[in-house]
Amino acid sequence: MSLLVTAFDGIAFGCLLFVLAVGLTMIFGLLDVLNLAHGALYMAGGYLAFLVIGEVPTSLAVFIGVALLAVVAGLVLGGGLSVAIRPLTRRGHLDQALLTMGLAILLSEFLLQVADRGFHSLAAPRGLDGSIAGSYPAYRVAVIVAGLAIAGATFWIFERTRAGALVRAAVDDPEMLAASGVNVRRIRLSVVLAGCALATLAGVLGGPLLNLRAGLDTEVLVLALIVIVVGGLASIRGAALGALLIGQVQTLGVALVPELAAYLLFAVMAAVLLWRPAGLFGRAT
Amino acid sequence: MLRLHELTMRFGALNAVDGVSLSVGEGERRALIGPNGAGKSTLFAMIAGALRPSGGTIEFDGQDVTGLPEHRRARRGIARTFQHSSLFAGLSCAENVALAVRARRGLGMRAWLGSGRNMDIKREVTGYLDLMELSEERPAGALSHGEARRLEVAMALAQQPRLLLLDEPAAGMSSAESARFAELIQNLDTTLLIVEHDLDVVFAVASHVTVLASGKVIADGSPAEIKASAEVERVYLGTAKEIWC
Amino acid sequence: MLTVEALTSGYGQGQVLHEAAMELPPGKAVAVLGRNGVGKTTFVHTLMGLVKPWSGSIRLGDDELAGLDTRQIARHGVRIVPQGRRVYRSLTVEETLAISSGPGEWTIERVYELFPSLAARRGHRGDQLSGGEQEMLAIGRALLGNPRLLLLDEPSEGLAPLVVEELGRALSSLEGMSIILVEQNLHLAVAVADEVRCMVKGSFVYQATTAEFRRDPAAAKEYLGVGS
Amino acid sequence: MRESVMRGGDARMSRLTRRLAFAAALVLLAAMPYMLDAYRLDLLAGGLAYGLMAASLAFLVGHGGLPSLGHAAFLGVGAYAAGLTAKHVTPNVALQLLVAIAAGVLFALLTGWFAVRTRGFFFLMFTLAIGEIAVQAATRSTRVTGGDNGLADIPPTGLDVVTFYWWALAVVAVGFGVLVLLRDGPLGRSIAGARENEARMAALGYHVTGVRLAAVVIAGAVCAAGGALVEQKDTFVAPTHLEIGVSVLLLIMVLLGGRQTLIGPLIAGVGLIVLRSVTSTALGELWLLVEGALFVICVYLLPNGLLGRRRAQAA
Repeated sequence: MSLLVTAFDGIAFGCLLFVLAVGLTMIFGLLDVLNLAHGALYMAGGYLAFLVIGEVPTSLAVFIGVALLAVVAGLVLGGGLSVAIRPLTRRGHLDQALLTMGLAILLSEFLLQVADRGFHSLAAPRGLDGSIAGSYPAYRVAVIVAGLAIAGATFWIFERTRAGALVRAAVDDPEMLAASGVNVRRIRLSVVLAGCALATLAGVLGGPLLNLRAGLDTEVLVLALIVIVVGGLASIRGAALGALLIGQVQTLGVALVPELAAYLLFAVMAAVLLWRPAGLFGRAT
Repeated sequence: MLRLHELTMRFGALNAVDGVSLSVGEGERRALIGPNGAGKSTLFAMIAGALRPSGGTIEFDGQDVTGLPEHRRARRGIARTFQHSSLFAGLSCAENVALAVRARRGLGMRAWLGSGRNMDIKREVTGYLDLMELSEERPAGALSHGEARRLEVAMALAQQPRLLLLDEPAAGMSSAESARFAELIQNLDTTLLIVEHDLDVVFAVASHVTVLASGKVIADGSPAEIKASAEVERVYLGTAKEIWC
Repeated sequence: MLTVEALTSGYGQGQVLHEAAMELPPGKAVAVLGRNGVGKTTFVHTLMGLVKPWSGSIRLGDDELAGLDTRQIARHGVRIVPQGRRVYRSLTVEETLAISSGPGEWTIERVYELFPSLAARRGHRGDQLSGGEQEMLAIGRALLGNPRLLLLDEPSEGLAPLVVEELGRALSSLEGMSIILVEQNLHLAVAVADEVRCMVKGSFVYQATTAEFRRDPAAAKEYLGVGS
Repeated sequence: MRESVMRGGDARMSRLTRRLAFAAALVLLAAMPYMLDAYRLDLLAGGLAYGLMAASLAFLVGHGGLPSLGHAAFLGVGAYAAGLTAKHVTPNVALQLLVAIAAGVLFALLTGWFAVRTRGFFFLMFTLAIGEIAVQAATRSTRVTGGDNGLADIPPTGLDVVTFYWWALAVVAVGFGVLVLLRDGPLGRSIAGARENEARMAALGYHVTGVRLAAVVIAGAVCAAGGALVEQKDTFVAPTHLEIGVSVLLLIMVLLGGRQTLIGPLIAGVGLIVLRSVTSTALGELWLLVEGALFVICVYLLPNGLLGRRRAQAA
C-alpha cells in the first residue's frame, strides 16, 4: 500500500517535471540554446507565490490568481531571456549555456535576497488541503490532474493546431520554413515565452510539494535535464515519458534506497545514453 | 591490394551502393567517377571505415578489414582526405601535419617527448609541407581554399599510407589551381583512389578509371577507353540519344 | 522577369559562383545543366538567399533580391524545391500543405489533383513517405506559395523512372509559370524546359532554346559529357 | 589553439621568458610568509588551491573543448578522499594527497567513460547532472560522509600555517607545471586535435574517445589534488564544497582568466578568492549576486578573459 502511495507521488512529481521539461526541450529544439535558467524560472514562480500569499492556505481562486500572475512573470522573464541571448547567437553553445547559467544565478540570488534563505513551503489552497481516499493528499491529486491537463493541452496544441505544426516545422527545418515566407524568429520567441511561462507555473504548482530554499533551482533544473536527456531533445513525447520515468525513479528511489537514490538517477541516464545515445525519442544526428 | 567484393550499402529502400566489386593493384592510380548520387562518396566512406556496409567485404592487403573501425584501418595504412576540407582550423599547418606524423609513429598518446624526437618530427613535417607548397605557421583556418585542399593531402601523406583515398580534392579550385594540383598529385608514388568531378584532373592523374552509376559499376578501364565508351556517355548525358533530333 | 548579373557567392573561403549571369523570360521554364560540382545548387541557393551573395545582382521584376534574407525573398514570391526534398519529417502531408498555403490560385485541393498519390497519403508524416511522394510534397509546398518564380533543384534525384515520368507530366502542366530547373536527368529537363543554360565552373557558358539544344548534341557532349 | 596560432616565429624566445616569469613568480610566492600574517597566508593558500582547480578546468574546457558544468565534483572527491584518509588511515599529508589524486582518477574514469561518449549539449547536461548527483551522494551517504553536516573530526595536519602554505604552494606549482607540460606534449596536442576536429582525428588513427577521456582524467586528477588542499587547510569538507555554485565559481575564474590559457584562470582563481574574502564582510550574501553579475559580464564582454584579451592585442 505504502509503495502504491509512493508510486502515486511519483506520478505527481513526474507531472510537475513534465511541465518544467517540456519548455526546456522545446526551447532547445527551436533555438539550439540550453536554457540553464529554467530552474531559476521555476524558483521565481514559487517565490512569487510565497511573497504574495505567504505560507497560509488561501482560497482556490486566489491560488489560481497567483498562478496566472506567475505565468505573466514567466512571459516577462522569457522576453528578457530572448533579448539577452540574441547577441550570442553566433558565439557557440557553451557561451549561451554559460550566459543562461549566469542569469540563473542572478535571478535566484535576487529572489533569495528579497525573501530570505530559509525553508518555506506554500500551503495547498483551501479545499485541496485535505486528503481523499482515506489518507492521500488531495493537492497531489490536483497536481496530477493539472499536470495531465497541461500535458494534454500541450499535446493538442503541438499535434493538432496550425501553430503547433509551425513549431514542429521550425524544429525540423527552419531554413525551409523561412523559404516558405514564415517568420521563424517570431515562432522562436513564442516558444521561449511559452516555455518560460510553463516553468514559472510549475513553480507555483510545485510550491506545496517541494520546499522553497536556496539550491532549489539547480535541483529541479538537473531533474528536468535528466528528463530530456532520457526522453530525447526537442521531443514532447520524450519529455512526457522521461518525466514520468524520472518521477518514479526519484520518488521510489528516495523512499526505498535513500543512500543509492542519487546513483539510481545516474544509472538510468547512463543506461539510456548507452542504449540510445539520442534519448528514447531523440533523433540520431 | 584493395579488393571489394559485392559491397552494398542500403539506406532504407535505397541501395546507395549495390554490389560493387572492384580491385585496386599496388601503385595504381584509380579514379572513381559518376553522376551525383551514383554512390561514390558512400563507397568511399565504407572503404575508409566511416560507414559500416550492409553487405559484402573489403579486403586490404589480403586481410578482411570490413569490420575494422576507422582508426584501426588508418593504422594499417589507409588514409583519406575529406570532400569538404576537414582540418584542425585553430592549429597551425605544421601542427596539423604533426598530428598525422605522431599518429603514424604511435606517439600521439605520449605525455612527453624528448627534443631529439621532436626535432625529427618537425623535420618530417617540414618535408610534407614543402611538398605541398605550404608555409608552417599559418593557422589552417586562415588558408585559402586551394591551400586548405593541399593541406588535406599533406596530412594524408604524413600518414605514409599504402592506399590514399582522395575525396574530390580539386572541388572549388580554379582551373589554374586544379592544374597545378594535378601535377602535385602525379608526382606522388602512392596507390591512389580518387573521387573527382573535375574530369581534367581525373584524366591527368588516373591510370585507371571506374565509372559508377546508381550504385553499380558500369565501366572500368583506361582513361582512353572511358572517354570512348558509349555506355559512359549515356549515363552522363541521359538515358538515350532519342532526345536529339 | 528574372535578371541575374555578375553573381558571385560561395561557402566560407571557397568561391563557387564566378560572375554568373542569366535571364529568365517571364512564364518560361529554364533548365540549368552542367556536370557535378559546377555550382548549380549554389546558384539556386543564392537566388533563394540560403547562400548569401558576395556580389552581383538578382532582379525579380522591379525588386532587387540580392542582400535580402530568405524570408524576405520568399515574400517576394520565390519558392524552392530543394535538393534532397527536405520535407518536414514530423508533419503530415496535410499539415505541411496547410502551413505552406497562402492566398492565391493554388489550393491544397489543387495540389492533390496534381499529385493524386499524395492525396492518398495525406495523414502520413513526412518521414513515412517514399522519395517520390516526398518530392511531390516538396513541390506542392512550393506551389502553395503561389510563386512568381519556382526553383527546382534536381527533383529526379534518386527516383525510379516511372516516378520521374509522373513528375515530368506534372511539371509540364505548370505551363506559364516561371521556373528554374536544375537537372541531371536530361530527359526530364528537355521535357519540362523551354530553354537551356549550361554551367561550367560557376559561370553560364551556353544558352539556347530547348529545340536548338536538341539539335546540338555536340554542346551537350562538351558541357555535360565525359569526353573532352 | 588560438594561443598556438598567436605564437609566431619567436616561440622559443617567449617560452624562455615565460619560464623565467614562472620562476620569478614562484620565488615571490615562496617568500610570502615573510611578508604576510598568518590569516592572509592561509587565505592565499586557499586561493592557490582554487587557482589550480580553475586551471584544471581551463585545461578541460578551453584546451580540451569539453565544457564541464560539474567540475566541483572533483574538488569534492579529492577533499573527501583526503579527509577520510586523514581520519582513518594516516596523518601524512603527502599520502592523503596521493589517495585524493587516485580517487580523482578513478572518479574521472567512471564518469568520464560515459561523459566523453556524449557531445555538445549532452556533455553539458551530463556533467551538470554528475555534479548534482555527487552532491546528493555526499548528502545521503551519511555513514561515510557525515551527510549534510560534513566530514567532522578530521585530525589537523599538524603543519603550522607557514609550512602548510609552502606545502600548498609546492603542490600547486607542481600541479600547474604538470598541466602545462601535458598541454604542450603530444597527448596535449592530440587533445587539442580532438577539440578541433574529431572526425579527422579518427581518420588519422587516433582513438578519439580515449583522447577525450585522457583530458577528463588529467583535469580530474589535478582538480582532486586541489580539493585535497582545501580539505587539509580547513580540516573540513561538506556537500557544499561540491555544489553547483562552486562549479560556477571555478567557471567564472576560467572565463575571467581566459579559457585559452592556463595561467589566466590560476591568477583569476587566486584573485577571486582573495576578493571574496576581503569583501565578504561588506557584501555578505550579496556576494553571490556579484558573482552572477560577474559571470554575465564575462560572457558578454570578455570572451577571451582579461589575460586572453591582452594577449590578442599584443599579437
